[in-house]
Amino acid sequence: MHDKAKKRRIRYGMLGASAMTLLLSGCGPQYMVLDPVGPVGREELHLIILSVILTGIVIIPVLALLVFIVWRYRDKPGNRAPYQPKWSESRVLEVIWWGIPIVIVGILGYFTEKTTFALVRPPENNIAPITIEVTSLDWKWLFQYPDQKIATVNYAVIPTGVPINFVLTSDAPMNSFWVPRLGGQEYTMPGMAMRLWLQANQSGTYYGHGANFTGRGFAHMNFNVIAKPATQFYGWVQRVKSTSHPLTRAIYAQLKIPSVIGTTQYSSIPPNLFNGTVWADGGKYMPGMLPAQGTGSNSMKHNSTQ
Amino acid sequence: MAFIEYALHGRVANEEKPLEYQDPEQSIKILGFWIFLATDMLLFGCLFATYLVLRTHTDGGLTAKQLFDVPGFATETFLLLTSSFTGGLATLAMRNRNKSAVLAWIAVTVLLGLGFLGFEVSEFAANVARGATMQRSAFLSAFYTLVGTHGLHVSIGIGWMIVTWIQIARKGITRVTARKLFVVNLYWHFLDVVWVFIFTVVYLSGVVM
Amino acid sequence: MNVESEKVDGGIHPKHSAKKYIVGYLSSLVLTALAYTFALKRSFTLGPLLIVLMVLAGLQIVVQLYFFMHATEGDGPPFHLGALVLGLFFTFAVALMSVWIMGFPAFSARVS
Amino acid sequence: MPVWLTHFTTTYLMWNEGPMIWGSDVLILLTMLGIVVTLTRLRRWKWLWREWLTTVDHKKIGIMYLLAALIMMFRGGVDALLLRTQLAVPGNHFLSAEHYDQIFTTHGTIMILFMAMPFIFALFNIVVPLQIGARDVAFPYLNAISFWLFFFGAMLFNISFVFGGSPDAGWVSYPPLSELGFDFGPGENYYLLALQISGIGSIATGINFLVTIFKMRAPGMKLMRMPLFSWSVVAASVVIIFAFPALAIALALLTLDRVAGTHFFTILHGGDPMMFVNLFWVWGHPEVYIVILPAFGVYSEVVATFARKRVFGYSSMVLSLMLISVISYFVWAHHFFTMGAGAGVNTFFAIASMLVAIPTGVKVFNWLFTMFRGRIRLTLPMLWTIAFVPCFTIGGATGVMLAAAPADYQYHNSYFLIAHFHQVLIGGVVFGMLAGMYYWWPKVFGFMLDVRLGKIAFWLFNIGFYVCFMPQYALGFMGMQRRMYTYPTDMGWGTLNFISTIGAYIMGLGFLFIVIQVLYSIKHGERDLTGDPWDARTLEWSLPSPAPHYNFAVIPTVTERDMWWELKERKETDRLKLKSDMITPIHMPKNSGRPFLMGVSFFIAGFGLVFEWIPIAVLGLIGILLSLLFRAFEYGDEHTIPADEIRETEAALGRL
Repeated sequence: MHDKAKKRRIRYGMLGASAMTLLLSGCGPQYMVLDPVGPVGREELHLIILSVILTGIVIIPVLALLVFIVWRYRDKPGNRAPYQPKWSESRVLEVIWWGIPIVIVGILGYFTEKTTFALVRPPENNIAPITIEVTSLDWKWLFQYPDQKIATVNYAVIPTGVPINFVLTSDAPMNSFWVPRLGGQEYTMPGMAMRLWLQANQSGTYYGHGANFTGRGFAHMNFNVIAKPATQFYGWVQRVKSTSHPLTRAIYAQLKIPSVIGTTQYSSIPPNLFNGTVWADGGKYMPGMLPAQGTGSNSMKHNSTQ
Repeated sequence: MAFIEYALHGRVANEEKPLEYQDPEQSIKILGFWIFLATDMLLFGCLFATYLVLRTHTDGGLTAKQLFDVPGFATETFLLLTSSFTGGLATLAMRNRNKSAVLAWIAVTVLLGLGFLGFEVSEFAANVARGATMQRSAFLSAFYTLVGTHGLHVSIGIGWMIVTWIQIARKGITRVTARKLFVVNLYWHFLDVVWVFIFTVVYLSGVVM
Repeated sequence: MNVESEKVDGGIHPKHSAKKYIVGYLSSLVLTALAYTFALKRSFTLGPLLIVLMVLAGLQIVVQLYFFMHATEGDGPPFHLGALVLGLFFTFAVALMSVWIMGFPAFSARVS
Repeated sequence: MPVWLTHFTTTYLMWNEGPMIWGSDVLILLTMLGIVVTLTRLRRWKWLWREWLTTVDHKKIGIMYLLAALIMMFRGGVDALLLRTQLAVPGNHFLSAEHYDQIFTTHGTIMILFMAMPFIFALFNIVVPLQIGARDVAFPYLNAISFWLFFFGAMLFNISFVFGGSPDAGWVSYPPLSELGFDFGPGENYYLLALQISGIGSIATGINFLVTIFKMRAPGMKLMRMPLFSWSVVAASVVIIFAFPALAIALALLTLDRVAGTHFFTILHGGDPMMFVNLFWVWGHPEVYIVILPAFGVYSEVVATFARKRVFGYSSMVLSLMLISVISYFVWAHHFFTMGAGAGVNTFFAIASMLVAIPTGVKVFNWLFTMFRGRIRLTLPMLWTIAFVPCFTIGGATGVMLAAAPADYQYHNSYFLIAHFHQVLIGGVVFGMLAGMYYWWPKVFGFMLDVRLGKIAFWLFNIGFYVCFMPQYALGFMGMQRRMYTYPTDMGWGTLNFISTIGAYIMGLGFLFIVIQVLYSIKHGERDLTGDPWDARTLEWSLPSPAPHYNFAVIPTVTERDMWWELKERKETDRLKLKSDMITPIHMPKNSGRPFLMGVSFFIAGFGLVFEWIPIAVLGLIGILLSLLFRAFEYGDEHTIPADEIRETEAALGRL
């Protein structure tokens, strides 16, 4: 009887452990965060796993102790467990449970610091990155490729194995740019141009979505990031250049009007559209934004200052 | 007297202490007010934070340097510092049980406060005449809100002083009116402290930067 | 005992002197004058000047608290001083840390 | 129909918005009508005014807070079920995007500000004066004002649903989404003004209880002899008085933007939307500690009582409360790690956030070791406390995971985050408040709550909780964002969402059982004649249940921690026994109608400002000013209870 219960407990324990491993190793691409395809997401996953293990050091004893104590010291006639109503101090015990969390926080804090600073830098140093300027609009995403001089709406194509320098802003309520399988998100904010390094080492189509609520159409603000080998990527750029219409300021003004639309691409982009937008929406007050980036004839009329 | 004294187990009034603290109920109210001041300090702290962040966001409008008029805010500072002093003299007179001096010093304080407000209003009016309205830029929104909130506090302080004046005139100096006077003066000195930071952080820094 | 109706003016009581107030007033005037002089004459370069101005303002707090607000007096333990110190600490923390956060210290690195 | 009426019904009553609004309109009208008719038929108007609306008695104010909190829990819970119903299956059309947005906004706002806050204030009011041996709080009149400001703030917020439209920019209401350019409706104004009004009340409550505890403890009750619940109130009050001003400023500046045309947080003219986010969380993060700290206090009381054992490590319990309240002030930026303020900022706030886990973890171990070598009775308050430990520990652990800034990039605004904060806020705060409610219920009302119904409620609520929120962690890893009113089929989120919705309904059922339990027990509950039904430890249990109006006929002199328990152990309870000649007349604060009228004035002023109907706003402001003026000239706001009356009361209670 007792033996059986014990066996069952062990079996459940093993089941739990394997479930945990399965969860952490990523049970398929559905669990996007646990199944990263690039170095940034992988680094974040490592931190996630580390934090699970470290917090587990506290959680598991707490749960075990709770079950044990509540069972052993329950108020039942004939319970012969010791009863010491005045026992309420123990220097040794207190040192243990002030100490262990301090050590855990120390370790996790150290790795947090390391990863935080690492993610500010490009994931690979010896490959020239590609810059993509992302603007969140109501309720769509505009991707501009300043070097390739093309633009897309609601999808982006990137080369595999190349660090992507996403520069993020918003020309509408703030949103958050998140492609879970590539890595963590960052806010897109009016008047700011924030940088987010991501990289895909594997071809595929990756789900992305705005993560910060922006109103009625927010639920439909999804986009795909399509990773392709570099050669195919450049082929795609050429195709866009030769088959699409240019993005004009008039079209941009149209895009700014709140609506939910599908995907499009544009063969060219107006000069300084991105920087001008950031500058006019408040970028001029940010350190490091150069006046030349947005002023002059390129700045949009509705954003002019007087 | 009050239920609080009984709650405090009949601790009797202590003649050794300054008048406003002699009665336990009154000293509890004074402590409550001190804590309120700590809260109010945070309120101003947040306004200062906002001002500091938006200080340069002038949107092509007038900047701090162009806007501030040194003799103007120097006069305001002098008036407010002096009123803080005369307010203190009212407390002193209260502790010396000199009712007519109390009334006189409160009146002087109120007049100085009104003078301060007068200068501030005319400063704001002059700014607005130059096109520097609250709606013009984030800097101006933050400036008017910070300085205006202080001005609003001063106005409330003036009204409160008047109400206290009436009560002391009618009731004389009792432990209750002594506490009321002490508390309104705490408020008044606190506003002086806030002003010191306004002229340091807003005006002087604005002029030198 | 009914404090509400009891008048306490007149009678014998220790006489408080105006000395403290006059000292307080004069020191606040001096501190202010110093601040204005330093600022308008640009006695220091900008950074140190701002620090000096803040120190002078800090001294003004002490002057008001000690000479006018009688912060050291009171009934029972000085809970009010605790509240004030904590309040000042949080006030400066909020203001300075907001400036730190909202200054986006990493921003310039990110745009270049 | 005349044009003005059509205009009125469409603009303000929103009659073209469909059956949900019509239903609510009718329901609210019927409820109001029902209340009026019942009160009139029972001739209870005068009673209502005299006994409740004008009361300054902390016990009655506590009861009103409790009632309000439970009603708001119902409202917020209905919101939650509507949200979960919409999300049960992919591509659902149960709610429109607009309604979904409004409902999640009101759900969050109500649960934090109009459910959790009044719930903790209910316990503050009910427990603190009794526990520290005082007859009332330091400022009873101000206490009444606080309640009515909360109440009318909550009313203002709640009428938005049927008059003019609810706010829909989320409970955090980030600009520029909440600015005029993107949000024209009055809903956002409702949010700003209702929170402002109740926030003023909260600050006053914080000051009030700090002074009460500092100044009104019974003789001999040194701070280090104080029960831990009162200590938790100190900690929470400290956080309240230093955090709420930030909310007041954030709301005021956004209100100025919307009403006066300023540019604090707008996109153009130099406004900086992120400054609102910054200010909001300067308040927002301490706010969660404001609501959790009193819950910690409750657990400490409950654990010691039902393990029949001294609290383990009293001093480190106090130290950790204080540490939490100070550190909680330096973690706010972890709500916007992804704002990219820089690696330095993120690292600082990440580590500060993790630091909070240290004192919190210490508390958990101390609770466990309070039970160790005790005798644990599984009463309702204890059940909720035991259930709290695993729930909160896991929630706290996911909190530490979230604090690791780079990992947060992957959790932020996903369902992982949703699951985390519901786990700490439900597993921590709601469990704690319910434990507190069950624990002090007999003290407040004089009767016990039915155990069988309570246990059903407990199990339903707990099982429902895990069924509802565990899948949401997984959904977060699957990349599901918060605040999406619908999601496509091909994401594979359907099954887990459906399970989660089932869990939500089980929790709803659990709440229903709590209501049934209360209603049933009013009639059938066992009366508490001893005043000490739990064989408890602290001073409030030495009083009859419910305590008389003046609490203590004679204020006891405290000689040790847990004095009531120690006296019982040593069979010395006679030391607290009254003798006829010890009783002297007691002065108590007089009732006043002004706090209520002041609340009404605030409501009118707020309502006027919502629609920018300036004459109405001015009318309200005049009302506020008049109440302040009348108060300034008020002398003699106390009345005396003669000694004989006290003797009679005590004799009737069998105490003399």
